[in-house]
Parts: sequence; structure tokens; C-alpha cells
Amino acid sequence: MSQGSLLLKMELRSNPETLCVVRNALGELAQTLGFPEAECRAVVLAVDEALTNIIRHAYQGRTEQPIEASFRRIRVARDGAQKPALEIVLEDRGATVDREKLCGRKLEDVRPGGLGLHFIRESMDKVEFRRRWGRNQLRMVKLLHAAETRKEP
Amino acid sequence: MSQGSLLLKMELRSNPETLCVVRNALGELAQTLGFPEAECRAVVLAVDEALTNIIRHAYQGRTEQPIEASFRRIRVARDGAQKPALEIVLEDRGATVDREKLCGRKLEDVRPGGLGLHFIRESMDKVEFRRRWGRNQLRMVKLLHAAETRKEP
Amino acid sequence: MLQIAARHLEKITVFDVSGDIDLASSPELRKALLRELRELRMPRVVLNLKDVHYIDSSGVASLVEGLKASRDVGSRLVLFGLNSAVREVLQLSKLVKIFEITDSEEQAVAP
Amino acid sequence: MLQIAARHLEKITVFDVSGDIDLASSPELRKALLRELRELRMPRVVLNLKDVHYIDSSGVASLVEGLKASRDVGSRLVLFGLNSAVREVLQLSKLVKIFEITDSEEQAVAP
Ligand SMILES: Nc1ncnc2c1ncn2[C@@H]1O[C@H](COP(=O)(O)OP(=O)(O)O)[C@@H](O)[C@H]1O
Ligand SMILES: Nc1ncnc2c1ncn2[C@@H]1O[C@H](COP(=O)(O)OP(=O)(O)O)[C@@H](O)[C@H]1O
Repeated sequence: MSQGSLLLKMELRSNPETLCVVRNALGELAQTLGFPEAECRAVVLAVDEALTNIIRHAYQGRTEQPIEASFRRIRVARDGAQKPALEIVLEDRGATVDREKLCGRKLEDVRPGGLGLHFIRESMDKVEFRRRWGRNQLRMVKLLHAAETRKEP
Repeated sequence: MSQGSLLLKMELRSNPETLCVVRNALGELAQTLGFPEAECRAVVLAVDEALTNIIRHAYQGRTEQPIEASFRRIRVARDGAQKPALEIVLEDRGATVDREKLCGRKLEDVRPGGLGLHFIRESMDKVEFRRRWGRNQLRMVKLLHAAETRKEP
Repeated sequence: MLQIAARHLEKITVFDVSGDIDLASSPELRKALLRELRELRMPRVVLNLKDVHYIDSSGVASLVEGLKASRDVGSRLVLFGLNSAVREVLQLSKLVKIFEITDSEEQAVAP
Repeated sequence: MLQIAARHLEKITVFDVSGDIDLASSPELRKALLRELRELRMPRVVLNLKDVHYIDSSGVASLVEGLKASRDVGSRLVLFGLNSAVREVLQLSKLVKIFEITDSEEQAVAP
């Protein structure tokens, strides 16, 4: 999982005020990597939603709990080729995720809440949860489509 | 040195492209802590200059070398009272800093270069270098004057 | 940091919102909306989102709560000034259609 | 990310610069300045800094190099559109006085 070259690792606390700090750093990082603007916004949204879920669900709103976010440039096999991608791994030491609840809900039902996982899945190319060494690990991957096409015509 | 409550820790690489990522995160963090706009800019400038020096001097321009930045909310004794402050510690594993060179130069001399340390000292309330366990440590402190006055009238 | 400034027209409250609407700030928006709709029973509440450059699902949830409150009390909640970031997120939530969204403030406060 | 767009008036080059000028981007600014001044011997080079929201000591160093080049070849380097962030840093460097700084583009390109 920790292959590829590390771009940035952040050790955070489970405070809602942390979110804007991460969004700003990540927005800039994604732009630097060559993601087009709309994809930068998508990556930022996914990470914000995932951190929001960690704060609200894994830590049940408790602040000052540790969260680790690491960002790596990796290559993934797609369509018979190796494509560059951004890998983001979020780790917390909160309650074990109830996999049943992770399926999300029907959007037709107009009510507040229940949109976060949907946003994450729509924004990223790959989303995986796992429990490991007493930690929840969320791994998300976003392919660098556009940049690839631009650089290797 | 690592007292106080951790706000954020970043593990970086010595690539110039990293600077804008750190600036964005820190600008937001400083604002969240209640620093007025001009002081947010000063803190961001100091950290950018210090990282620039690490990349250029400690690592002699080599990229992909590790740098750690940690940000803590601390209290420092000032004028007989305990004042809140932001403590920033930057660590690298580069060449030992030559303390002779750290004194900076006269600004009257119009030439490019030699401004970084001056900017750092002007922007922060306290600046300390030390070598420890094979690492260079730069510790900078900025007092949260304004926020203090606002919150405890 | 979210800022919400209220302007009061006759039977309409316009909230000029600026900043990011996320987990940290959405409770503030929610409170402002519910107060105006449930407590003050304002017939129309208009949200100027021109200076909102980010909204996430917790922000959308606050808007949905405002919408529900407006329906409960028979008021209207109108949004205008959505930039691409906000529009994209509402589109992603499939909720663009249920909100009353106008292009300008003029239309939002029109009789 | 720094962007430098050149406009050519008669005997004047105006660079519209936007983005942050730091260790990553200042070499680009330096190159553009030295090419225009040393190689092309442009009598006046004007930097529009309106959309520069950040500059650090490496950016200031590039400006100083440009200034030196302009003095060497007898050209003028003129800056305008400095916002508070850029102005503060130049002030901190004690170099505001050595640069030719105008309030508007009109003044910067005036005969
Ligand atoms: N990091 C997490 N840890 C534990 N449970 C989670 C986590 N993320 C999501 N969940 C569960 O999945 C459900 C759906 O999440 P989501 O779609 O983000 O909507 P919401 O958070 O508004 O309920 C949550 O209500 C929660 O039960
Ligand atoms: N992190 C560092 N590691 C090693 N040497 C340093 C470091 N920071 C500064 N120096 C030394 O101090 C000198 C002055 O630094 P500075 O004022 O930033 O100007 P400049 O970097 O443009 O020379 C540098 O030239 C270098 O010799």
C-alpha cells in the first residue's frame, strides 16, 4: 500500500477546523500534479467528506483524536497500461467501521445526511476500506487522466 | 520542545513544488487560530523562507529529501503572563548548518540573495536553530497577541 | 471561516453568505436558516451564495433542513449566485431540482 | 503556478504576471526578465504584478537581478499593481526605494 513516491503526509487532529487546512493543502497539491480544476475540486471534496466521516462516525465527534493522511504518486494498471495516479490513505484509531452501513442510501429520499459516501465514490476512481492493526484505513485513488494525455501524446 | 497541543504535522519532500502546498495549509491554520491577516502572511513567509533554505542549503538542491514540519499551540511567558502562541518546528537531515553564515548580511548592499533569514527574523517573535540527533531543527514562535486581547478583555 | 450577513427587505430576509460551508461551519448556517423560518416565520428566505466557494455534504444537509423547514411553515427558500463548485456538489447530490434556484438576486426577491 | 504573458508595445514589453513567485517559480521570472533586457535589449520592461499574491526572497532576488540587468544595458524596469502582500515583502527587504514603482499601467508605460 505504501509503494510509490510520497508527496505529503499529514498528522491531524479530529477537529472540524482542520478540514479547511487539509482542503487548501490538497487543492494545491492536486493542481501541482496536473489535475484539471474540476478534478482538483473532486479530490478535495472526497477527502473532506472522508475526514468528516472519521470525525463524526469513527470518533463520534470527539476532537483531538489522531488522523493520518498520506498522499502518494503511484502507477496503476489500467487498459493494459501503467497510468499515473494520486493515492490517498486516511487512517484513524476510532471505532471499527460497520460495513453494513457503508453501502449508503437511495438519493431519491430527500433528507439531510447520507450523501458523504456517495460523493466520495463519485469523486474517486477507487475507494477501499480496511481494518488493520487496530486502525481504519481508507484508501482512495484518482487517475491522472488528463495530465497523462497532455504529456504523452 | 514538543509540549503544547499538536495542531498539524507534515512530512514533506525537499521539492520546491511543496512550498505552495505548505503555504496554503499554514495560511488557513493561522487564520483559524485567530491571527490577523498581516500576521498570517508573516508566518507563511517565514516558513516558506525557512523551507527554501533547507532545500537550497541543507540539502543543496537535492529533491525528495525528508523535511518535517510541526505546528503546535503553546503558551509562552511574556510580560509576567502566559500568552498563547503558535510554535513551528522544521526538521531536516541535511548538512550541519554553518552558524557563522546564519548571521545574515547588510541590506544596504543591493544584490540578489541573503534576504531569507532577515525575513524570518522580522516575521517571527522567536527563532532558534539547533542540531540534534543528526538533524537540523529550526524552532519559530509567533505570539497570538491580537486574538488574546480580543478574547480576554 | 463562514460569514452570514442578513439584510431585511419587506417579508424577505436575504443572507449574504461567504466562505466555506463544511462540518465546522454548517451548524451556523443551519441555525440562521431555522431561526428565520421556524421562529420568525419569514415568508421568504433568500441565500446569496456568490461568495461561497466550497460546500460539502454537511452544507447540503443544512440546506435540505432549511428547505424542509420552509415547507413545514409554508415559506420559500430561494438560492442564487451558485458558482461552479457549489453547483457541481448540488448536482452530485441530485438535489438541484428540489431547490428553488434563480440566476440573480432580482429574480430571487421578485414578487 | 506562475504565469507570465508578454504584451509588446513600441519599445516596451509588459509582462502580466500571475500566481506566486517563490523558489519553484522565480527562475522562470528571472529568465523572462534577463532575456528581454540582456538579449533583446528592450528599452523598457514593465511588470504588472496585480495578480501576484505572494512573493518571497527568491522572487525579490529575481527582481533585483532584473534591475541590475536593466542598469547594465541602460534600460528601465518598472513595476506596477503591487498588492499589500507584495508591497510588504519589498518593504521588509528595504528595496522598495530602489525599484521604479508606479500606481497604474498608464504611468508605467508613459513616455
Ligand atoms: N469513517 C467511518 N467510520 C464509521 N462509520 C462510517 C464512516 N463513514 C461512514 N460511516 C457510516 O456510513 C454511513 C453513511 O455515511 P455518509 O454517506 O457519509 O452519510 P452521513 O455521514 O451523513 O450519515 C454513516 O451514517 C455511518 O454509519
Ligand atoms: N537551513 C540552512 N541550512 C544551512 N545553511 C543555511 C540554512 N539557512 C541559511 N543558511 C546559510 O545562511 C545564509 C543566509 O541565508 P538567507 O538569509 O536565507 O539568504 P540566501 O539563502 O539567499 O543566501 C545562506 O547563504 C546559507 O549559507
